[in-house]
This record gives sequence, C-alpha cells and structure tokens, in this order.
Amino acid sequence: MVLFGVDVDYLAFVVLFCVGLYMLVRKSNLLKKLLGLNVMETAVFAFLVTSGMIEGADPPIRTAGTGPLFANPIPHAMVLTGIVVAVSVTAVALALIVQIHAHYGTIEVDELKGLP
Amino acid sequence: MRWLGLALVVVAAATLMLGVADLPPHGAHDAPVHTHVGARYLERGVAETGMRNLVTAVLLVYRGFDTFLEVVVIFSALVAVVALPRGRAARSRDGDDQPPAALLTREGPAQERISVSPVVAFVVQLLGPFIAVFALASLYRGHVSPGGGFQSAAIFGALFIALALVQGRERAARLVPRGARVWLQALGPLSFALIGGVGWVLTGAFLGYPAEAAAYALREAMVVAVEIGIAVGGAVILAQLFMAMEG
Amino acid sequence: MTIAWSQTVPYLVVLPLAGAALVPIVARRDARAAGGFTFVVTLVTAALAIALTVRLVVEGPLTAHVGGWVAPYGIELRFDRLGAWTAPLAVFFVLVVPFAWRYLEGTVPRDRWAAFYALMLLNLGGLIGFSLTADLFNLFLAMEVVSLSSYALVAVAGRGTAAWAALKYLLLGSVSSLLVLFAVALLFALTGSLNLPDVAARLAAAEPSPAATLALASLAVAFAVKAALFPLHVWLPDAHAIAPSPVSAVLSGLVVKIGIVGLVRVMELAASSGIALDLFGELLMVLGAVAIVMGAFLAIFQDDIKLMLAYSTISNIGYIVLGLGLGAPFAVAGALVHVVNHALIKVTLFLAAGSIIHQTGLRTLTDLRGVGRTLPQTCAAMTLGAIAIVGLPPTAGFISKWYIGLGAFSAGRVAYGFALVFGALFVFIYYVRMLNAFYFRTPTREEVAAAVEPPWSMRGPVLFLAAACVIVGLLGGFLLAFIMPAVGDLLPAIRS
Amino acid sequence: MSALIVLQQALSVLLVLAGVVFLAGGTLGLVRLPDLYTRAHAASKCDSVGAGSILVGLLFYQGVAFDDLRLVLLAFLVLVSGPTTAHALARAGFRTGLPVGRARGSDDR
Amino acid sequence: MITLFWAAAVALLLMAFACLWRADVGPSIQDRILAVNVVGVKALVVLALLGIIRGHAFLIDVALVYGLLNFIITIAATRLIETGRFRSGASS
Amino acid sequence: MSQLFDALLLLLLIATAITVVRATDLVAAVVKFGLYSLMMCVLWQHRGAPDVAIAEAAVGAGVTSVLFLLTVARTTRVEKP
Amino acid sequence: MRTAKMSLALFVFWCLVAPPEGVTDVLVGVLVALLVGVWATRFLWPPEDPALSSLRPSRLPRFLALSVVRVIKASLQVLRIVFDPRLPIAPEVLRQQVHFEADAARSTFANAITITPGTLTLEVEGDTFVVHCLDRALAEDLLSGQLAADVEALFGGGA
Repeated sequence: MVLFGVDVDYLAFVVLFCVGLYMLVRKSNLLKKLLGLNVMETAVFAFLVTSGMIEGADPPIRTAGTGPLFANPIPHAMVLTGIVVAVSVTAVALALIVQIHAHYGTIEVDELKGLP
Repeated sequence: MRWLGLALVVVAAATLMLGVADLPPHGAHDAPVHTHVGARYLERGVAETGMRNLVTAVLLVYRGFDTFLEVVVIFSALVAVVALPRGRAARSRDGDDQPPAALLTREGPAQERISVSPVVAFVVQLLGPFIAVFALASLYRGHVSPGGGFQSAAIFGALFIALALVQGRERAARLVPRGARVWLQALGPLSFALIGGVGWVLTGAFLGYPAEAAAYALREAMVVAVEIGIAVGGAVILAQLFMAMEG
Repeated sequence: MTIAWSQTVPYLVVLPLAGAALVPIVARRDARAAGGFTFVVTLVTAALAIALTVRLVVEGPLTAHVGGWVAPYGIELRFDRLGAWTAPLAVFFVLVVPFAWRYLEGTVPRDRWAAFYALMLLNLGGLIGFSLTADLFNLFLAMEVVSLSSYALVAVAGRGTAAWAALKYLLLGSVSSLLVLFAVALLFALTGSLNLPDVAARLAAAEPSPAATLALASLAVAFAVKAALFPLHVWLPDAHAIAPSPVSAVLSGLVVKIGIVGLVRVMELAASSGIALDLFGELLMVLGAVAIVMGAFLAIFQDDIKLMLAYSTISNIGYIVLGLGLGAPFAVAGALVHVVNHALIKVTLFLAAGSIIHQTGLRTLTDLRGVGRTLPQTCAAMTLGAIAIVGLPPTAGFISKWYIGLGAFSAGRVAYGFALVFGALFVFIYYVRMLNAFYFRTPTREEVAAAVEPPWSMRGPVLFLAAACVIVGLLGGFLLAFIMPAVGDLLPAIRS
Repeated sequence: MSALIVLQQALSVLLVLAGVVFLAGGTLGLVRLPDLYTRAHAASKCDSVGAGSILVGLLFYQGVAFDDLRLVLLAFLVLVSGPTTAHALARAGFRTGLPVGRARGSDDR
Repeated sequence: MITLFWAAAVALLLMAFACLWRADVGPSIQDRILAVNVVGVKALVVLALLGIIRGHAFLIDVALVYGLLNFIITIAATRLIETGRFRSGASS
Repeated sequence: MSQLFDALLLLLLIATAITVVRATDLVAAVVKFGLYSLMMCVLWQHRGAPDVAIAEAAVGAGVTSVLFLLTVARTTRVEKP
Repeated sequence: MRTAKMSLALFVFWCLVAPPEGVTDVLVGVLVALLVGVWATRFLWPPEDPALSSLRPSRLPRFLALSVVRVIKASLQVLRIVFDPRLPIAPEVLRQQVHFEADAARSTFANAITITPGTLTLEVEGDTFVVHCLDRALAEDLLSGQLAADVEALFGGGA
C-alpha cells in the first residue's frame, strides 16, 4: 500500500526495525536488549513475507476454491525456519542471562561493565 | 556514548529507508519475486511433491536441506542450554529478596507449596487431550492445510508447558521418559540423515524422493517419517528447554 | 550402482551434524566414549573431504544438487577450490578433538562432556556447510549453526564471566546474523531467487539499484562482525580468551574465518553481478591496515597469553582483509592462503598454550617465567608457532604474508605495505617478549618448576601441528598454485 | 436467493454487530473501571460473549458448512478460557494482596 | 457483508488501542496481563474474521492455535506471579 | 476497508512495540512482547501466510514468552532506569 | 469405559479439525483418538481422581444453555454499568461454602460463578469459594444457591 508516495508496509518495517534497534542499543537491561533483538527479527520476517505477497492472492495452499493467484511460498518457508532459529538463539541467550545473574547479581550492562 | 546509540538508530533508519524505497513495489503479481522460482513451485509443486500446501512442499522437498539445518539449529540450542552450568538453584529459590508479605502471612515462606488454582488446573487438563489431538491433526494435515512438523512440535511444546505449570514439573517430565529423551531429542536430525540416505540410495541425490508414480507410497512414507521426526524431536527439545530454564 | 562423487558432498555436512545428534546417546554409559566417537566422526569427515579434494584436482569442481533439484530450484552445494578449505578444516578438528580428551578433565565437569563434543561436531558441520553452500538462505542457517555452537562453547567451562563474554558475543553475532537475513530478504525481493550464481546473474541483467548495494553492504558488515574486523572486534578478546583452549583454537583459527569466507562470497557476488565495489575495497584496505597495527599493538600489553593470542587473531584478520581489499592477484592469493596458514598457526599456538595452562594452572607471562625449561617440547612447539606467525621464512606464515606485501607494493599501495611491516614488527616484539619469559627467566612459581609434559593425546597433536607449520611453509608453493585459479574469479569485484 | 439464506445472513449481521457492541463494552470497562477485579469482570464476561457472538455469527454467514464448525470450537475455547484467565488473574491479585474496593492498587510500573 | 466484516475488524483494532493504553498504564501487573489478554481475544476474533473474509476454513486453524497460546501465556504469567517467583518488588 | 485495516494493524504493531520499550516492569515487557508476536501473527494471516502465523503464534509468542518469563523469574523483575 | 467415552469425544474433535477425505484419514483419526484417549485417562487424569467420571452427559446441554443465558445476562449487566457515566458499582468480597465431591464439579462451579452476573471467583480453598461481586444485589443466583444446584444436577454426586 502506498500513501503519500511512501510504501507504508516497508515504512512500518523500518520503524519496527528501528524500535528494536533502539531497544538493543540504548537499554541497559540485558533482557530488554534481547527483546529488542527479537523485535528486529520479527521486523525482518515481516519484510520477507511482505515482499512475497501479492495483492488479493490466496495463501499458497492449492485446495479447492483457491487461486488463481497465490502468494509466494518461499518467503513463508524462510520465515518459518527463521522463527525457529530465533527461538533457538533466544533460548541460549536467556540461559546465559540466568548464568550472568547468578554470578554477578545483576543483568544491567551499566553495572556489569564495572565488575571484574 | 548515548548519542552514539541514537545516531546509529537514525543512520540505520535512513539507510534502510533509502534501500527499501528502491525495491520493486510489492503486492504486484508480476514483480520478479513472483515470476521466478516461486512461480515454478506454484505451478508444478503439487504434481512434483503430492502436497497441496506448498509451504510444506518447499520446506520438506525442494529445500529439505534448509529444514535439516533448521532442525540442527534447534538441537544445538538444546545442547547449548544443557552445556551451560546449572544456575545456583538454591539462590534463585529463596534468595536475598524477601517473598511478598502477603505470602508470608498466608502460606508461609515455602513458595513452592502454593497450590495451583483448581479451576485453572481443571481447564488445562480438560483441554489437554484436545490440544494433543489438534497438534496431531496439524501434523497429519500439514500437506493440505496450514501446519506441519514444526507447528505441531510447537503446539505439543505449549501443551507440555501448560501441563508442567499446573501439574508440576515432575509429573509433566514423565511425559518424556528420561531414558528415551536422548533418542527423541535427536530424532529430527537423525530422521533427516536417515531418510536423506535412503533417498541417496534410491535416487542418487541426498534427500531425493523417488519421483516415479509407482513409488508413491514409498515417497509418502519417507515424507511422513521426516515430519514425525521433526515434530517429535522438536516437541521434546522444546519441553527440555522449558525444563532447563525452569531450573 | 556407481557412486557419483559429487553427490557425496552433502555428507560432509550431514556426517558431523548427525554425529552430533548421536553424541548424547553414545555418552549415556560413559562420557569418555563421546570423545572417541567424536574423533571417529571427524576422522571420517576429514577422509571424505580429502578424497573430494583429490577428485576436485582430478576432475574439477564438484556440484551436488540436494534432493535432485537443479540449481535455482533447489539447494546447491559446491565443492570448488574455495570449498576445498573444508579439508584442512576437518583435519584441524581431527587434531583438536583428541587434545580435548584429556584437557577436559579438571576443566569441564564430566556431565557436560557430551554437550561439549556435540557442540564441537555441530560447529564443524556448520563450518563445512557454510563453506560449501551456494544458497543464500542455507548460508544463513549454516552460519547460525556455527554461531550458536560457538556461543555455547565459549561458556561451556566457566561460570558467570564466561557467560558474560558469551552473551556479548551472542548479541553482536545475532545482529550480524540478522543483517545477513535482511540482505537475503532484499536480494530475494530483487531477484526472486536464492541461489548465489543465479542471484548474481539476475542482478547483472537488471538495472543497478541501491537496494542491491545495500544488501551487499549489510552482508559485508555482517561478515566483518563475524570476522572481528577492527572496529567490530570488541566481542573477540573476551570470548576467545575465556573459552577452554581447544575451543579457543577452533574459534580463533577457524570460526572467525566464516567472516572471511563470507566476504569472499560477497566479492564473488559483486564480481559476477557487476556491482562496483571500489569504495568497499578501499575500506577493506584501511580497516585491514588499522586492524593489523592495532591488534598487534594491543597484544603487546597483554600479560595473559590467551588474551595475547586473541589480539593476534585480530591482527591476522587484518592481514587477510588487507589482502582481499588490495585486489592485486598476488595479494588475494596470499590472503586466501593466509586463511589456511593462520588457522594452522593459531590452532598450534592455542593448543600449545592450552597445554601449558593445563599443566601449570597458570596463564600469565609473569607467572609462566621459565616454563621453557620444564615443558621443553610444548614450548618448542609454541616457539615454532610464534616464528610462523611473525612470518619468518621457512614457516607457514611467511609465504602468505610475503605475497600480501608483494601485492601491496606491486599495486603501488606502499603505505599499506609499510603497515604490514609495522604490524610484523609489533608481532615480533610481543612474541620475543613471550619467548624471553619462557626461556630466559628463572621460574618464580612452584607450579612451573614442578610442571611435567602433558600426556601424549595432548602432546601429539601439538607437535604434529608445529611440524606442519614448517612443512606447509616449505611446501607453500603448492597451496598458492592450488588457490590461484580461484583468484581470477574474484578480481573484477575490486578493480572493475 | 431463498428466504433461509436471507434469514441466516440477517442473523449473521445481527450477531456480529451485537458481538462488536459487547466487545466494545468490555474494552470500555477495562478502561473505565477502577480496580483489577472489576476490570476482570468486564473482561471475562463481555469478551466471552462478544467473541462468541461474532464467531457464531460468522458460522451462519453462507450457511453452516462442515468446515466452519471449528468456529464453534473456537467459541467454546473462548467461553472456557476467558473466565478461567480472569479468575487466574484475580486470584493472583488476591494472593499478592491487591486491595479490593474502590482504592487503586499501588503503581508498580 | 464482507464490508461489514471489515468494519468489525477495524472496530476491533480500534478497541485494541484502548486496551493497549490500559496495558501501558497498569497499574498492577495483573491489570497489564488482563489488558493483553483482552487484546488477544480481540485479535483472535479478527483472525477468524479474516479467515471468513478470505473464504478459507483452514485459516481458522490459526485462530485456534492463537486462542490456545493466548491462554497458556496468561496462565504461565499468573502462575509465576502467584507463586511469588518474580522477585524484587512483587505487586502489592 | 482492507487498506484501513492494514494501516491500523501496522500502527497497532508499532504501538505495541513502543509499549514494550516503555515498560520498566520486565514481566509486563515480556507479556507485551507476547502480544506483539500475536499481532505479528494477525499480520501474517492478513498477508496470506497461515503457516507462518501458526508458527509465530506457537513458537514466537508461546514458547519464547514462556522462556522469557522463566528467565525473569530467575533473575530480576525491575529494569533499572 | 472412561477411555472409550474420551476417545469418542476426541474422534469427533479430530473430524472437526481434520475433516477426513478417505478411509485412511478415518483410520488415522481412530488411532489418534484411541491413543490420546488412553493417554488422557491413564496418565493425565489418574483413575483415583474422579474428575469427569460423575459427569452426566445427558444434562450437559441444559447446563450449557443455562450458562450461555447467564453469561449473556452478566454481560448485559456489565454493559449497563460500563456505559453508565456514574459507574454504579459497590464491590464486595463474599465467602460461600458449598461442598462438592468431584474436583470437576468444583471447577465448573467456580467457572460458573465467574460467568454469572456480577460475580467473579477469587479463590477456591477446599469447599470455600471466595467470590468478588460488583454489587451484592447482583449476586442473587449465587446467594440463592440456584447455581450450586445446577452444577450438582450436572454432576449428580453433590452433597
């Protein structure tokens, strides 16, 4: 969809990406950083799916009553895979955060920097 | 330093906007995305794979190697979490922070003893079997409607989490017997390797599926084996991730 | 049925990964068995990689179409002259795994051994997959396998401090993965394909667009993070110094190279899609030169030997990147050879350092004074490694650095040539400092005086690698001749 | 177009509109009511009814097809889970000592 | 008809904004979770609406999964709250 | 109508993301992140990707949120400003 | 017996979520329903827990209809309150003693309270139900015992 000469879908993607980036860069809390990373990831996924869609097309499932236009299945498969990858990375990061808290007693980067 | 971060965000926004503004308009059916590889999958996918859900076809058949690596990624997440030292459980239970005053007066400091609301427990137990059937249906119908191995695994994982929350982790853990865990968690990569090997013997290409009409049943069986491997392996891995994180 | 060699290429990836899935099963009875099993898997993988390399020399590049789907419609694995890098890769793992057998005792609790070996195999499989695949999304996934296992390997032995180092690594690494994914998405949106050659062809056919440049740029930045190129290196020293030594060897010698392989892929893509990367090459040269000097300079001030080696990695990545950026045939060839040579040397050094740390329990130069007298063999290996990394003639480091320098001067980039020389000088200083501590000081710590040589499972790989440093140095010409044909494909990217 | 279909569609429209009104009521309650418990009242009741109403309304659109029966499942799920979550939240509030009455709970943002 | 459904979906989204405000101001954590849950129910209805608008029954599966997960997240959060697992400043 | 819906949905997504940023109570942040993922799921349904929508609802929102919540339970709940 | 009933219910559910298109689909459905049914009755609800055993399915429709009527009434009340600018509420906490044999009955009662006009279950401690009501005047169904009677009728085994 194009509004005032700007592609709204892509604009939303950029805004979401930047919200995530802001959270990743500016928040001192590790958990918040991780949330930011996840927001960025979903933003990229949204971009992928958006790029693979067709206005008014059906989902790429060729059952009765669908068609003739179908969305591109490849981005869907990629995003599906990407979601699983994202949850894997998140799980590892969370386990590390638990470790950090058990050792340092804090998960704020500002405080961690001062500690040995 | 704070300004540096903000500047980074602004620069990123500008760069992304510039790059993205140049893309071919999305949503049109004649964009390059839709006329190349995807178009061929849409055109011949059903005939070539026998699956009407082309996302599943892409995941399992055309780009099966991707899915193999995906299974490996989630497996390595489990191994990674297991490889980390156990957090000091004692401290995380009754640590430096006092439990809320309300708890002290009513139930005493033993926080774990707070029973789960019978209402919630009942509803979860009531829904449990239906969720399980739904997950299996999602797996079974993965080639004709949305769903498939991973979705099914995730629903199973969610079911496990719900049960662990209301029944306690010990009872939930019995769903995944300790002895079988090491086998089940490896099921994803192993089923891929195995079926890939079978395909290699049959067609000469790793992860190939026999295309002849006569081998229809064999092809189906191979796909089902891979799907079950993904679903069971994924579900067990998610359950174990939950248990590991629960401490 | 005759086996088509090209169709065995996927097994290079599948063997270690499926093996990793089996490791916890093998380790149920005895954690030690996991080590043996891992060794066998790496051995088989290495044998296959070497066999394929021989086939490559005989009959040219091997291409496997996974599932039998031909190029743009399926995933393609290419075993070409760059992909042959997997052979030394697997061989290094064959040497590192036995080293870990005894090293793990006392450093990593027994119940985590299975996880450790599984992660090693995952790392190997991911590295091989990354080097071989010609598919963009597959590239991303292989990178994630490598990254995830690396994060975990950093944290596997230590407690909180290691976790913090690993998390820093993870956050930066994830951003870089995200950039790769974004670039893949952009390229897919532009071309509708994921196969690298196909994407390049379709980009070349279309009008040049800023989006394609953005995609390549974000790929480049992402891989620069993975390679720890100078301003993006902040995660490296902590992670590499804190990990157990076999892991440090793998991370420093091999895992950072995925950044380099990735950069090479970007250059290939740029070269064949006709996107001019003048600025890119210029930037690579500047950053490479700065990295050489800064890395070496910072290494001088480190007392911890592993931290010193970690900074040395940053410096050496600088050499490789400088070589790639220069774009002269000799320089690029030198850089590609240095990928292998640096891997060899760094693995040697980290394993030797690991032996020393394992036998004495000490890790700073101050504490380790005089260790050369009690651990003569290990320290001899360390010395050979040091000579090699400085780049003195009969050793492995010499030929690659020489060619990079030759490239710099022949391309008229004298300033960069001097950066190289300066870097070598700093390197010389800190290794002399190390050797001085080892051989010409008297032991101040009892642990050093009482230390004995490590068991043969650790000593063997170290000595073998040290010998290889010299042998590869003597036979350096073969490597160069092997890689030269691949260089031509890369060049238009920089000098178009 | 037979009378049955017209009737069905009218029913559908009616149910959907009613559902929207109920959901709006739930939202308004969530915004206006003074404390957790009263808000939970609004959420559990209005949302279940509103959602259920719309879902059943959708069922009648174009007649009742077999495939669409899962809308009933969905409605049932909402009917079961809505009160349960409201109860769980209210219980958690009660357990942690959130005061009952017009007074607002302390702000812990 | 379809327009009516679209209108209903848009109305639901507008309501979701109001709920989001409640989720942002709280005050207690349960209030926030309740608000999030309410938005979830609205989104579930939107999913079903979209499924009907598109005319494919299989799209309703998504709403089913969504409903389940919305429920499970809420239960998980409340369970952890009521057992006092969240430290340093429980909501009281 | 479809366009309006689309725009509102995107706006809602952004608003949710911003409330995630604003929340100082980490439990609230995580729960809102769950909502964000669920919204993403609606977006995907709208874009004709039901497979992805299911995966996002189950994995992205469900499992991820629960893992996050467990981490909050084992570390600390309040983000220091 | 429990297993058979459960499996039947699950099979119906299977047919709803995965409409069978052939004999194979039906067979797989039966298999899945049986497996999950066995699992549910043996492991999820161990036999010592009387959970659903006392439920009388024949009375379920009436109870469901009553519940739907109640929840609609409740919502209408909430609507009236919410749209009233004065917000006429007088919240109060009540305690109610009702004894049930089965856990299921207790949970059903608690949920029924939640969906009845003006009331919301806060806590179930044994036989004591702590109930929050918007206004005491609105809780007539609960206070009069009508609701408890309905639930008992559904489960048969009430005290």
